[in-house]
Amino acid sequence: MTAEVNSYYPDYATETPKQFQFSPYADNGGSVVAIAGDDFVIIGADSRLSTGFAIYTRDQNKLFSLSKSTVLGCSGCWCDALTLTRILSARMQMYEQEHNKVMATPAVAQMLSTMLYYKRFFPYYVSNILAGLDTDGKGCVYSYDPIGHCEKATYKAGGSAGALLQPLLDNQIGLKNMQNVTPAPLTLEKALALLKDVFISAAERDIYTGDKVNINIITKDGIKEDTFELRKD
Amino acid sequence: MFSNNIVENSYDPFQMYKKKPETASPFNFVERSKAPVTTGTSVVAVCFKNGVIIAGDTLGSYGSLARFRNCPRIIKVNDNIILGAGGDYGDFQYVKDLIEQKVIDEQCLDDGFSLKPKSLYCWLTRIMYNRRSKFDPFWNNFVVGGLQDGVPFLGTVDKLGTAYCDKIVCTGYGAYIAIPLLRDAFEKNPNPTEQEARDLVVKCMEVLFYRDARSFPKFQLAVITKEGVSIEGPLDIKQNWEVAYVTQN
Amino acid sequence: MALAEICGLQDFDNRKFGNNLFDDIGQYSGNFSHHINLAAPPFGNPADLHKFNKDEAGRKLKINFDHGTTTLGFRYEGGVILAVDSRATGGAFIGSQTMKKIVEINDFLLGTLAGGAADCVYWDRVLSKQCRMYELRNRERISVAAASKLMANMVYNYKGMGLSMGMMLAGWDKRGPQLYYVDSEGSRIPGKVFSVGSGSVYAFGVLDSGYRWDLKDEEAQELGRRSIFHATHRDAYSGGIVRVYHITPNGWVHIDNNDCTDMYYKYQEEKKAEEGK
Amino acid sequence: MSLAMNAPIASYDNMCSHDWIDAPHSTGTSIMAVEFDGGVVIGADSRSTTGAYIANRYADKLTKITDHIYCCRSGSSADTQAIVDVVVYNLNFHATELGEAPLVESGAAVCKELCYNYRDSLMAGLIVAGWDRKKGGQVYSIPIGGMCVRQPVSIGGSGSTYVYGYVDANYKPGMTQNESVEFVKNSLALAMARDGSSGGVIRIGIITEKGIERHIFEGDSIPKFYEG
Amino acid sequence: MSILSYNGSAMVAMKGDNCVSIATDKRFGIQGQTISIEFPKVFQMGPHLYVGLPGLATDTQTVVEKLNFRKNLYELKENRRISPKVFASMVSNLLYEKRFGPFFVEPVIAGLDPITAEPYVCNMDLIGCINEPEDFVVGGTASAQLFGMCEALWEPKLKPDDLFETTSQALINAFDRDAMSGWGATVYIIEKDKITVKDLKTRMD
Amino acid sequence: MAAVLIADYPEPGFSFENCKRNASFVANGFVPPKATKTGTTIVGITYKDGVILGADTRATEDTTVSDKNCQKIHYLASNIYCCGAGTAADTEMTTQMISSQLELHRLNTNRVVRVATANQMLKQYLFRYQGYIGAALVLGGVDSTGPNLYCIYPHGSSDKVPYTTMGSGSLAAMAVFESYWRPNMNEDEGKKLVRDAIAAGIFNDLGSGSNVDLCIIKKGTAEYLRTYDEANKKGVRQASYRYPKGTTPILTTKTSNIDVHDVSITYVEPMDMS
Repeated sequence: MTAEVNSYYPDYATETPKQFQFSPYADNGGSVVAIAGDDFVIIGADSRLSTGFAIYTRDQNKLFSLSKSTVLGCSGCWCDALTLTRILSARMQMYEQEHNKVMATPAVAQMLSTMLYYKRFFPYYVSNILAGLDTDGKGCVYSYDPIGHCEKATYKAGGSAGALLQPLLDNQIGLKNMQNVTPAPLTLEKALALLKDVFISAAERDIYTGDKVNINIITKDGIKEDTFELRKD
Repeated sequence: MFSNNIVENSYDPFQMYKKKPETASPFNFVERSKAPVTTGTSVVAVCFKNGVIIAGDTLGSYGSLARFRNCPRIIKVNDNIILGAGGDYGDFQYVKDLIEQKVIDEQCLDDGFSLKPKSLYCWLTRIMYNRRSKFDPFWNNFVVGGLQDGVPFLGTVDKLGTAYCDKIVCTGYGAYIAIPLLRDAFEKNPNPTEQEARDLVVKCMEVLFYRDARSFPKFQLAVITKEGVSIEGPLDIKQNWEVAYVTQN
Repeated sequence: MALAEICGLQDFDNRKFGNNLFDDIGQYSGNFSHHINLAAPPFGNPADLHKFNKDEAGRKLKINFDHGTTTLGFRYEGGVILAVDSRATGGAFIGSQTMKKIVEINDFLLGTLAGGAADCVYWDRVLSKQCRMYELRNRERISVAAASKLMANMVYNYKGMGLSMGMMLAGWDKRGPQLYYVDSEGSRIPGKVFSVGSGSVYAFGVLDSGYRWDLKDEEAQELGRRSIFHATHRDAYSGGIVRVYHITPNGWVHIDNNDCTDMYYKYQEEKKAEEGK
Repeated sequence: MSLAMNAPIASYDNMCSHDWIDAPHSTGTSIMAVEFDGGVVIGADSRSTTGAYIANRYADKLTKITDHIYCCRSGSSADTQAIVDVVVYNLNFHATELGEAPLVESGAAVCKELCYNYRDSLMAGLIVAGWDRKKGGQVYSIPIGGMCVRQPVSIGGSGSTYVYGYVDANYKPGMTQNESVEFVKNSLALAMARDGSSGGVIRIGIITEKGIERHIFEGDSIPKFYEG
Repeated sequence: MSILSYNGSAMVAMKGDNCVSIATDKRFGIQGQTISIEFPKVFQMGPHLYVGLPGLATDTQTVVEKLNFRKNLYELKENRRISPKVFASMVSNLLYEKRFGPFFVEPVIAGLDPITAEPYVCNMDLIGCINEPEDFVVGGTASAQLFGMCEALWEPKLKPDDLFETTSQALINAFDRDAMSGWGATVYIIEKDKITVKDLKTRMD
Repeated sequence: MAAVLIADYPEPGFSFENCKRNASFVANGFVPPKATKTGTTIVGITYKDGVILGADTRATEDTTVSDKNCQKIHYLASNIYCCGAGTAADTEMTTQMISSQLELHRLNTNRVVRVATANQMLKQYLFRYQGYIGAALVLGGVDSTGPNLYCIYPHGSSDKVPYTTMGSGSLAAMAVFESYWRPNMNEDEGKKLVRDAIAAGIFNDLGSGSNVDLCIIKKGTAEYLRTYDEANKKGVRQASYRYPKGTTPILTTKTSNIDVHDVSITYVEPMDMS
C-alpha cells in the first residue's frame, strides 16, 4: 500500500518494488494413509496440490513407487518431496547396481530416515509414509517425522488431515477402546473400504484434502493402482 | 534448543528444569535481501488437442510503475519447446541465457537429439530448488510447454522448485482469475482444438487485463504444434467498457 | 576476468551450475559416507530454523518434530533398571503410543532417549556402529564410560544448533553396572539415579521415595514401572506403555511391557482394596 | 475511538495474505482539475485497487458535493468517502442557512478543516473544484496534511507523479473549455499509462454555470502515446 | 501454544432420534501438567439443556456464572424455560460483547426444545458466531480428531443407545490422539423423559 | 464495577474489560486464537428486474471447515439482503444490528427503506471501527429507485456497482462475471450466471465450498433460495460404523428421570421478537 511505501508523501507515493519476505517452505497440503495386512499393504494419497487458498492441480500423484514392493507417499512442501524422492530413487538404483538386488522395504525405510536426518538443520518439510512388503511378504508401514524419526506400524495416516484420519484407524483397525470385540485378520476389502471412508471424512473437513485418492495395492504380485473420487471444493 | 519460549516451541522436554542458554549466532552470516525488482505478471498456458499455447503480456513493472512495455516473456527454446516466465525479469534473462547455452551445447554434440520439454522442466526444477536451498532463489515462475515425443506437454516450476504438470497452467494473478475460467471450459470440453484454445486464452488475457493492476493490453501468444513454433505479438486486447456509463454517480 | 577479480567480484561468471544428478546425490545424502556430517543450513544459526517454518503468507507449517518423554534409570545392587514410556508427540498430537525409547546398542549396552526422537535415534545408531568398530579393533567390548564419551563428543560438535536430546547410556562392563547421562549440551554425567524428560519431575517423586541400594530385583523393577506410570498419569506428553529393562552381569533383559491403562485400573483396585481393609 | 489496542483477534485472516483479502481498499488514482474562463474541467481515472487487484474498474472518483461543487478523491476510499459525506452534510446545512448555493471556497474550507483536524488518522488527498457566482471556476487542492491552496491547474494521486512535467510544459493560462478538456484527457492518459494503480476509463466533468456535464473516454478514445 | 489449548479439553455433541448427546473429557491441566481429572466443563442450564465450555478454564468458570445469571434473569422475566435456540443467541451475544477482548471459550450447546422436544445442537467460535448443523458439533483441543471421527461415525436417526456408543467412541478415540485432553469422560444423553449420565473408562495417561 | 451483591446487568455495546488481560497473554507468548472466517465467495448482480445475490456456504477455522452449510446471505429488510464475508461473527452481528435499525427506520418513516440508507448505515458503522470489524459485504435490494447493488469494504468504503464479488473466492467469481455479465439479463440468465460465479469460487478457492445459496430480489418480492445448487455431494460411505451395545467401557451410570407432567408445560404466546 502506498502508506507503507512512503509514509511522508503517501498522496504521491508510487509503489516501488516490494520487499518480499522469502520463505523457503510452502505448505502444499495433501494426506496419505497406509494400512498393512498379513500379505498386502495399501497406501492412498489424495491428488490435490494446493497452496494458500488456491489449487495448483487436481491431479498430482503423491505416491512414488520405489520398487515392485515399496511405495512412498509424500505430502507437505512439494519441492522438498520432489527432491527427496529423486535422490531416494537414485540411491536405490545405486544400491541395485552395487548389490545386484532390489532394496528391501525395511532397508529403504532406514535409508529414508538417514536421508531425512542429513538435513536436520534445514529439514525437508515433508510428511512421509512408506508402505511395502517386507522380505517375508508381510505388509509393513513406516511413518516419519520431518527429520527422520521412523516408526514401524500397521496403519498410519499423515499429512494435512493426519489428525482427522488417525483416530478412526485406531478404532477400526487397532480396535482401541472397544469391549467384546474379537480381533480378526484384516482383509483387503475391509482395508480398502476403510481407506476410502477415512478420506471421505477428511475431505469434508480439511480444505487441503480432496479431488481424488490414488490408491496403490501392494501384494506379492506387484502393485495395483486404483483411484477414487472425492469432493472437488 | 532448550527454548523456554512457548511460542516457538510449544513443548520442550527439558523446560521443567533448564534455562535457555543465551547464544549469539556462531556464524557471521550475511542475510540475503534479494527481491524481485522489475517483474512480469501472469502467464497463461493450456494444452490443446495437438499442441500447447502460452500467453503473457509484455509489461515489465517496477513496483506499480509500468516501466518497460516491450518485455517479451515467452521464448522459443527449440523446435520442441516454448518457455514462458513471470516474476523478476533479470532472473529470467539469466536463466534464459543458461538455457540458450544448453541448447547450443546440444547442437554442438550434433547427435540428432534435441532437448525435450520434460528434460528442460526437470532441469529447471533442479536449478530452482538448488537456488532456493541456498536462500538465493530465482524469483520466477516458469511455464514449459512443448511436444514430448509428439504428445503435448505442459509443466510449471516456481521459485521454490515446486513443479507440476497439468493441462492448464497459470501463474501470478492468472492462477486466481484465469484458472477458474479455463478449468470450467476444460470440464465441458477436455480436448479443445487450437482455435478454441486460442479463443479461451485470449478471453483470459482480457479478463486479466481488467482485474490485474500490473497488466498491460498488449500480449504475446506462442503456439507449439507439430508444424513448429509460432510466437505472435504483441497482440492488442479487445476491451469493453460499456458499464462505465451506468456506474456514474 | 582479471579486472573483475581485482574488483573483488569473484562470482562474475557464475554460470557453472553443479546440476547433474551426481552432484545432487552428494549434496543431499552426505551422511551416507560421513555419518557425523550433517548438511549445513543456508542460514546463519541452525537454531534459527523456527524462523523459517512459515510459508510465504506467514502461516505456520503444521508439521512438527516428534518428541519423546519420560525415561528413568537407576543403579542398585542387582544391576541397572531402565524404564521408559512410549509416547511420541508432535506438538499436542500424539504421533505414536508405541515408540521404542530404549535402543539396544549391543547385548550389554542400552540407550534411552528423551527429547527429539530423530536426534536420539540417529546418534544412537551412529554410536552403535562406533561401538561395534571399537569391538572389532580392540577385541573387547567398549566400556560404558567410553561409549558415553564418544556420544558426548559427537553431539558436542552440534552444541547450540538446536539438537534436543537427553539420553541415558547404561550397561555392564568390566567395572560393573554403569549409568551415564548424556545430553545435547555436551554434558556427560555418571550417576546412580536419573530421570529425563518432561515427566521426569513426577517420576523422581516416586523414584526417590522408593529407591534403596539394596532393592530386590522385583522391587527395583516395580519401582521403575511405578515411577514411569505415575509420570504418565500426570504428564500429558508421556503415556502409552511402560517398558522395563534390567541390566544384569549377563547382559540386558527385557522384563516386560505394561499398558498404562491396565496399570491405572489395577493400582486403583489395589488402592480400593487397601482402603477397604 | 481508540481500538488500537493489540486486538487479540487478528482483524483479518492471515492464512492467506492476499491483496484482495487484506489490503485496504484505495483509489490509487490519477485525478486532475483545470480552471478555464467560465468553469472548471475535472477528470479522473476509474480504477480502484486493493493491492494489485483491481477491486473496481468502473469507480467514479468525481463525487458531487453540491450541484456546482465536485470533489476528486485520492487516497483511502473509506476515508475520502467519509469526508465527503460529512462535507456534503455540512454544506447542505450551510446552504439552507444561507438560502443560496455555497461558494467553492466554502466547500474547500470544510474539506480542509476535516483533513487538517484528522491529519494523523486520515489518508486523503482531495481536489475540490467547482463554479460559483462570485469567483467563477475554481480549483482547490487539499493534499494530505490538510493544507488548502487554490491552483489554476491541479493534479493528484499516485499517477500524478508521472505527469508533472507534462502538465508544466503544456499548461497555458486562458485555455478554452475544449482545450482544457483535451489537456486533462492527455494528462490523465499519460498518467494511467505509467501508473499501475490508475487505469480504466477517463471520467471527465465540465462544471459551468449550467451545472455539470459528464463525459467518458474509454478504450480507443483514450489518446495514445509512445508505448515502448 | 494457543491460549485455547492452555488447559486442554475435548467436547462433542450429537443429534439423535428425539434425543441429543453431549460428551466431555474431564482433564484440567496447565499445559503438560495434569492438575485435576474431575473438572466440570459441561453444565446443566435447564431440564433439557446443557452447555459445554471448552477453552481456558478460568473463562469457563466466569462464563458459566454469567450465563447462569442471564438465563435466570430471562426465566424470571419471561416465566418460562429458555429454549436451546434462545439460549444459544444469549451465549452468542455475551461473547460478541467482548469482541475486542474475548473470553477464550468455544461453547457447545445441546438440548431439547422445552415445548416441541426438538433436538438442538450448536457450537460457536470464541466471539459468538453460531454454527447450527444437522448432525454434530465439536470443540476443544482435540477438535481435528473429533471432526474426523464424527464425520465417519455419525448417522441420522440414532436411538439413545446407539447415540451413546457413537458419541463415546468418537470422543475417546479422538482424545486418545490428543495429549492435552482425556483422563476420563462423561457422556450425557438427553431424552424427553430422562437424562442419562455415564462415566467412561478411558486411558488415564 | 457493580457491587458484590448486585450482579452487573449487561450493558449494551462492546465491553473491553478483558482487553488488558488478553494483551498480557499475548505478551507472554501465547498465540491468540483465530475466530471463524468465512473464507467465502459472495457475489451480487443487477439484472432486468432486480438484484440477485449469491454465496457459498463454507465457514473455515484456519484450514478446517467449521461449518459446511452456513448462511452468508443475511436478511436486512423485506426488500434488502446482504452477503457477508470476513470474520463470521462480525458479519452476522453487524447485519443483525443494521437490520433492526432499518426496521425502526421503516416504522419511523412508514416507508419501504431504501438500499442507500442501509449502505450509509453499514459504511458508517464499519468506518467507526476502522477495519477492526472484519466484515466485507455485498448489499443488494430493490426500492423506489430501482435495483441497487453496493459492495462495502471492512474499512467502511463502498461502491455502487452493477455486479460485484467479495471474499477469498472473489477473483474466481469475478472472472466469470467479466466474461459473461451484460446489462439487462433476464432472471434465468441471471440465476445461472450467479450460480456459475459461486461455483467458480467453490471449486477454485479452498476457502469457499459446499452449496450455492441465492437470493433474488425483485420489486415487491424477495426469494431466498437456500441450497439452490448442491455443488458437491458428500461421498457415500462404504461401511457403517455402528457399534453393538456395550462396546464402550462404562464406569458409572446415573439416570435422572424428568417427570414431564410435573413441569407444567403451558404454551405461552411468545413475545413478538421479529
